[in-house]
Amino acid sequence: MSYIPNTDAERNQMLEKIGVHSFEELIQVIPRKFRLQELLNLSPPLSELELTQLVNALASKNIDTQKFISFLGAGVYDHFIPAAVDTIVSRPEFYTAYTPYQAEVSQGTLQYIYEYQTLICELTGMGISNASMYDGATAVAEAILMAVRKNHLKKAIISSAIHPEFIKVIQSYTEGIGLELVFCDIKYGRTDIANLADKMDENVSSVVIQTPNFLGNIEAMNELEKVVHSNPKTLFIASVDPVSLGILKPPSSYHADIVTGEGQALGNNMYMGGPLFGFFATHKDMARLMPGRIVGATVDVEGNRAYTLTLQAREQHIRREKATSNICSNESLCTLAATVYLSLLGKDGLIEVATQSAQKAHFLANEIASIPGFSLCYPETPFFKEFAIHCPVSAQKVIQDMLNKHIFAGVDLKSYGYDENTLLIAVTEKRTRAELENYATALREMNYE
Amino acid sequence: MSYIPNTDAERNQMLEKIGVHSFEELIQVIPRKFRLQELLNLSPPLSELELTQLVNALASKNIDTQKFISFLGAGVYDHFIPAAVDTIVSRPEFYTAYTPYQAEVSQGTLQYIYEYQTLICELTGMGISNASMYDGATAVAEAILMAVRKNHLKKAIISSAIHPEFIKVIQSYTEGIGLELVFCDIKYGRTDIANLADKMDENVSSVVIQTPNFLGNIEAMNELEKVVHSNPKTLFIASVDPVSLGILKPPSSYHADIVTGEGQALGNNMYMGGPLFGFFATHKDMARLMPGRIVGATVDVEGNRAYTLTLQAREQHIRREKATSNICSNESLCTLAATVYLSLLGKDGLIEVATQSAQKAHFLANEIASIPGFSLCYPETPFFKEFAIHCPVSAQKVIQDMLNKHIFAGVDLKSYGYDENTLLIAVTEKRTRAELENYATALREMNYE
Amino acid sequence: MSKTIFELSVPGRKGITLPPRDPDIPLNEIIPQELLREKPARIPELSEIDVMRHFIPLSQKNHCIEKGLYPLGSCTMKYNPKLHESLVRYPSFQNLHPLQPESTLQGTLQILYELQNDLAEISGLDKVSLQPAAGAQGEFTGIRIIFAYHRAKGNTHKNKIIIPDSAHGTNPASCALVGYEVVELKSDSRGRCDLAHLKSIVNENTAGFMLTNPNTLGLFEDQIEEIASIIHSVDGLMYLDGANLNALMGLVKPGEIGFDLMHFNLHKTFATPHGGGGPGSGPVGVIAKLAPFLPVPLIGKNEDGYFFDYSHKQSSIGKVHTFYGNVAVMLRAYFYIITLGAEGLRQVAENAIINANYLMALIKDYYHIQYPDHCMHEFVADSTWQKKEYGVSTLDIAKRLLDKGFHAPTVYFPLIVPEAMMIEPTETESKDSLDAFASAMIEIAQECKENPELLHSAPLTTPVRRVDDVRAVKMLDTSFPLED
Amino acid sequence: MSKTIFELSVPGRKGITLPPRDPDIPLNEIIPQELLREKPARIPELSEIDVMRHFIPLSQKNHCIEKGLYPLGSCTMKYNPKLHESLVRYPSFQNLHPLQPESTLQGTLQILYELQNDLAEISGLDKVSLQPAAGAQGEFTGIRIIFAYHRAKGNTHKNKIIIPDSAHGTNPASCALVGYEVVELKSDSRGRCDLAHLKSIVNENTAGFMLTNPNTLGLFEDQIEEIASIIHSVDGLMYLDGANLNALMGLVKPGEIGFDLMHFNLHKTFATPHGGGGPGSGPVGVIAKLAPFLPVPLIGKNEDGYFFDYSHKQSSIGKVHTFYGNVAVMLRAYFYIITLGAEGLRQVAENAIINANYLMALIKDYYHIQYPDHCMHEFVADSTWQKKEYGVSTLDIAKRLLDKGFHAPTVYFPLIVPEAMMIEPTETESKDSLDAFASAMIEIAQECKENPELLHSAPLTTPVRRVDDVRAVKMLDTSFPLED
Repeated sequence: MSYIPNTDAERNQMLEKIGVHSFEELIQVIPRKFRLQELLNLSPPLSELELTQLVNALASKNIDTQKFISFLGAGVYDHFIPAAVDTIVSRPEFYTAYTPYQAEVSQGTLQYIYEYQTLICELTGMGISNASMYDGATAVAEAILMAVRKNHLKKAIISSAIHPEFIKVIQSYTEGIGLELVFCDIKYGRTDIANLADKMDENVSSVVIQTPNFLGNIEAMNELEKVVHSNPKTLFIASVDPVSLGILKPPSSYHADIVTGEGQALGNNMYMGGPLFGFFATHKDMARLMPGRIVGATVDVEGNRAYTLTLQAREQHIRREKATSNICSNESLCTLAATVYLSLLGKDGLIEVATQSAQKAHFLANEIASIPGFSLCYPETPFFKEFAIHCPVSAQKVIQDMLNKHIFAGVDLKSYGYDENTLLIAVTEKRTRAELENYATALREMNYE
Repeated sequence: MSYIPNTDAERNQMLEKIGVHSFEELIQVIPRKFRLQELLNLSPPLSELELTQLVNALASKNIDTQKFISFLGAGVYDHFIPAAVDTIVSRPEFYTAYTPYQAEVSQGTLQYIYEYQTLICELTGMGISNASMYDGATAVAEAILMAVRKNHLKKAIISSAIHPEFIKVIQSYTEGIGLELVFCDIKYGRTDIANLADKMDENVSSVVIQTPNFLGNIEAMNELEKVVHSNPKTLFIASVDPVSLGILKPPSSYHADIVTGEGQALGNNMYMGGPLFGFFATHKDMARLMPGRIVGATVDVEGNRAYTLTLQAREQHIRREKATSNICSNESLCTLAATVYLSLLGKDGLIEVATQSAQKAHFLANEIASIPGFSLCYPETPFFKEFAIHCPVSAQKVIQDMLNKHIFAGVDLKSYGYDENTLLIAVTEKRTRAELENYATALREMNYE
Repeated sequence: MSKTIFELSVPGRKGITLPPRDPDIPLNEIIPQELLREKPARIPELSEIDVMRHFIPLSQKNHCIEKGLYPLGSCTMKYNPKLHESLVRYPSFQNLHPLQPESTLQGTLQILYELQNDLAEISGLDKVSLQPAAGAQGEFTGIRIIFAYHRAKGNTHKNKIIIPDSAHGTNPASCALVGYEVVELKSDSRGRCDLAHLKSIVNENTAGFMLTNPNTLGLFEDQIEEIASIIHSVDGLMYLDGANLNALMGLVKPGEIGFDLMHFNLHKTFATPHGGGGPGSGPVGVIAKLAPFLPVPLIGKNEDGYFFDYSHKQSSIGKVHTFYGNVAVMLRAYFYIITLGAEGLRQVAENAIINANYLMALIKDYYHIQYPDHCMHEFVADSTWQKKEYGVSTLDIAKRLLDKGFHAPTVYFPLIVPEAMMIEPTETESKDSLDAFASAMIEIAQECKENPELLHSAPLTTPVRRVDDVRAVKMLDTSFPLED
Repeated sequence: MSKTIFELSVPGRKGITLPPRDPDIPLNEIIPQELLREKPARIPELSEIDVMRHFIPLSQKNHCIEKGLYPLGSCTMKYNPKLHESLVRYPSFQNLHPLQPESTLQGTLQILYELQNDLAEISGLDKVSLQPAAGAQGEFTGIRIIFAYHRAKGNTHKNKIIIPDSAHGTNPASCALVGYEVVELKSDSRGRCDLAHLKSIVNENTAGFMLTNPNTLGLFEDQIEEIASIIHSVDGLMYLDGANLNALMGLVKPGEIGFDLMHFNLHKTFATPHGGGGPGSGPVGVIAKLAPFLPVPLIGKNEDGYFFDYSHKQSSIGKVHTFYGNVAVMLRAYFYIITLGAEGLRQVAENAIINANYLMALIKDYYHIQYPDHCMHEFVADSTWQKKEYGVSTLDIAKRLLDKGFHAPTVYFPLIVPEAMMIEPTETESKDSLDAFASAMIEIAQECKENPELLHSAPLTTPVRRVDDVRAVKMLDTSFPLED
């Protein structure tokens, strides 16, 4: 199936109009020795029926989270997604559209981005949101770069409790420009405030804290902020779980300067980790320093409300090497999913998702803590929907044993530099009480002790 | 999830505007003793998440034809359906629309029905098609009734080789009005022409022949027609597989007067047998006798081409007990699927589907006939994509044994009055050569002999 | 306007390719040449992008629930939940053949079994067949059951069914299809059955009575007990046209107020989509003594699981569908019932009734309402004031509503109300939506005064302007003229 | 215009319900009160029908591929096959967590492994990472690899990347993000790199050269061999911006004409949808000596199956995405490649080139074309004639095209052509479609003569008229003002 509509007859008519006798005449400009004489070495073409059969076979080699019960998190979460989200997102009018540069025929896209920006502002309490970043990691990396644009300082302090993969991405994004990265210690599963205070100095451009952090724990943002802003030039960058903002204090309340986060949990499928989307919000007076697209409301020549891409002078297609970022394609359709998702949930629905996730996580944590040999890593530290446990055997063994019971038990933290017996468990509102109890029972019956 | 938008506050405002204090005041007119005092005895309401979980569990109790390889036919066929069909059919603009009575805001529906009617006319060679009937069975039953309206004769001859379920529906539809049904014998798997000639007389309103018939065999329509039209008043009713018309002679070529058939094979999923749709076409001069809706092209007040429901004076909502049928809702969305399907296939595609189905069916028939103990029931009779075999053991046993090999082997014809060793096997273009060979190998390895 | 797919065809284009032929046997070696088509059918040739660029813009020319109110009386155009569309597309539902072994169909069979029971509970009847493919076929099936019942009793003289003059057109048509003579019952000044007239026409030839309740005026037939008693006194059967069941769910059980059988419209009451005119589904419910006549098979349950139950096939009226009816529609109805539960279904009825009364209250000063009692889920206004004063007809008003983004009500029905506009908002419309519709109606009433010409020329903003129906009949252009 | 979702909100409405809380533990017993939000976020409250009635009509205000031609130069707006959308939604793809055991991800891993290999084969490069989430991130990743390569070699003095003046804006922006200084290369009178200028700016500080080929004028850089030789002579690396790979597939392998690394745009070349601005996917391919620097993990294969390969993590630049990039986009690209095969991909390039040249031939008498050679997959026309004679700008012409049902070309780019209109039809447009677009362009050329005022006031028929961008900047209204 080639998806090329033109027939050979049409092709010949077109070549005639062009004034050539063959296609080859059109590419004479390509040096002959560079022109491929043979076909590419790819598998033979498939009809749609054959493709379907092949994909059925391949898909059956995956075991997904509808088949096995999942307690995996670490940045990507198995929240319930109303079917109505895909009804909207799967409309060709949305998904085959281009970036809305021609505002007059892109009001659909522009308006939902404006609505998305409003939702992000409301969740975070910030003054302005952009139209999205690639993911939570690049969002926070770009926040660090933005802070440098603001204060021209050359050091960033990163809490060691943020997502380890975020750290790797931050390193990729900041190494070239020579930014110094300083890491702040963890204590009781949260950023060590005293250690942060020790590391603060006049050269700190920004401090990055994630809450809930990688371990699921809720950071003491109020206290941290006081330390950060002990240097009035230093920007306080928060990376937050948007679902948590249904019940947790908004970043504006603790005076965050830039708020970022991973948005997947808002109505987007996991897809083995992508697409994700990063959200990015800040104070309105820093709008011109922001990376990424921004939609603004305006009017058309008849005075009717209309939307358009605005502040484009910051962007790469105008400003080239002086742009605030190189980002061009972002994750627009994912923000549409988030906008539809939040519209369906509404005020109470988001609270409910956050509340039930927290309730169920705490219920499971209690159950597990009561199993001989198991304990919570940070029993005194508040957490949201995810928590780390200490197992009597390696997390890897627990994961494998639970897999045999058709449960994805959690994330093994060994590769992230934690003790090999540490398991990170995430619980969303989708997990039923029976599933939680089954989890605990299964662990108990392992009789590791 | 109630899908009721109004909140309690709005409900109260509305009751106030109505001028009542409570909902109960609105239904005072219902005698008190008839008003239910208790809730209905139904299972408790489910959230969307719970419904999804329940349906996942129920769906897993089915074994579908993607899991087991299907050779089932008998009126419903497992042809390949391009994904693009559902892209169109799943658009709310099509599936949540009502019957297109208000033409000005229903041109989408009206135009596709007009296109569908054209496709049916072209496939069958007839002059006019309606907008659909419920299924192939009711289409042929209504054809018989239409013949009576035409010639006022009170006897119909039905080939015993038509689908047995069609016969049951014909009986339901004709019993009340006292039509005499006469059944014509089968010989070599086809309608016995001599027997038909014996039964023909001046009172025969119509003769019904299906081709390919229930046994998959292609009827000798040219010869049959001569017998039917030996009475010039008698109408020749054909029920045909639309896919077969990709390669078989159109009913107009053998002077059919009314052409009906089951349309599911044209781009509609099987869904355990419904929705199906019946198509119905006839000579244009009999348009006013037709059952069902018809779309016609016309113009609007500005002279632009437009479509509308036409000849409505035949229909129940205008003509009431004198209507040509009681049909109101038909199977509109199924005809949209058929229209999109045929548009994608095109001229060559339909030929290809028909040809490959026939080729693969004949290949399998040959393979099976070479297995000791197995034989074709009608080795001398031409068939299209379906054929009956004689097994050395009961068809039921073969079906059960093949089920263990994850194959739906075919339809047991015992309950339809055939020998218990008779198995009806259908093959579509979806079956791969490997699947056909596996089928034969599996049968052979049963070693029934 | 859009070109047809035939005008877009280009020889050689393909919207799909199949795998190579394997085996590739020459056709005329397997099918005699004289049976083969000589000239290919002129199916249009388009690429996939051509097909999309045809049908997607075409779809946008339709009104649909997602664009705005669809106040069609008796049609119950409620919102169709999107989750149901997603669930019904599970491969394990879509790809089932009707003749698979029952052991491989247990999920779907369980759903149908439970749906049978739920409909029985909702209706207060004893047994339900899901087989009829639409409401009118449900009526036909029900009347066939009445026929079978009387024949079984030897009541061969019973050849008449009584139907009120306010009834849907399908009712008399369905009776005629079964071979019954229809006797029309008048409505009284309250918009209900005229009891005196009923008594005068009931006799030993009366096979049954077919009633819509609430009736098409949106009024509850409050004399139902007496009506049933009259009909039952001559061994007639009481048939309920279930088109308006939306008003009764959880409030009243038809089986408890005198009805012996009824049909359900799953595509009205139970939120399955109308599909631009189908597929619907019209299950039939009956009291115990009529159960032997239901179509075969029903869905049964025993220790081995769920099965197709043909046990009453000797007494059954037989079949009305090749297989088991419109299963995909039934699945959606089941999802709906199980999502709402008893309290939810009652809320549906309550809110449908409140919405209708609210809307009536909003517009009653602007349009004549012949029966201004509190209504159930719908009411009938009319344009007699506008017609008389300004020469504006219901058709004009209906077309003008299209300009304002709404669908028109059901018009010129019921027949007993001149210039009728039968309005049913359903419970899925919000107060805002009703307010907006009422505003449009009131604006139009004003326009009738100020600019009747505008009304005659409406609609002005729709994809096409007012369509010439007369010409359509005269020309009878029902298929595109293909050329070679 | 449409209200925003915030204006449609009604307190208490719900678009979804969750199961009852179980367990139901008071929140402040599990999370300290002082961490809890005091005032709920003002997420709008709508029912499902409200949400549908908002977003479905909103969608209809967009242009999209299914409505008509999208001739955006360099953006490669080709048709997105519908089957891919259906396959990618299989639950077994959608519901995979990135940290599941590899044994449970074998289907998706196999696809990604094969996609890596297919992209390597198409590009003639040795190794591919799929991780970058978009084209610009692919560029960033590629430039980071150049940086890492030179650092590993101790080439600390190399701090400059050369980029032609016709390049996409992302190129210099990506270099800046890595910390490179950008040196701009002039184009010559043939619209290609000015070799003399190149020689004058290349020196030991040159870390690499970033080229789009075919370039943004749609012209093949036919001096590529000499360019590569100049750059390689100073140990610079040749980077290909793969935005225009659609013109080369199956015709030329970038790795064989001197490029050391490149990025791919799966959402351009491989028919994955643009999504209104993403998600895209920007894999990076490199020659063997650069492979150690690719992001981790790659997808590997051994006797146990497919796995995440971190074996080069010491030399790797690290990560550019939290997990593995935009997997759902990759799946679609794999479906595309495997459906088309080698012959199909070559046909894509051929037809893209033929379509562009045909369109150029149709309009070249009506619009000035600065570089009128045969083009590859796109060409640049301009409105200098219209501007000079009638005062009509490219912007006016672009807006007028919207009135005629087409999207506008990429305008005012490349920067080296005044009043540029960069036109890329792609291979999925049919001759009819190109003819229609050309007719519209020619009509507009006529309108410029006859009625320039019409052009200034265009568009006239779009959902909104010409939008005031200046006001948008001035007001900076970027979120709806919520009230309590």
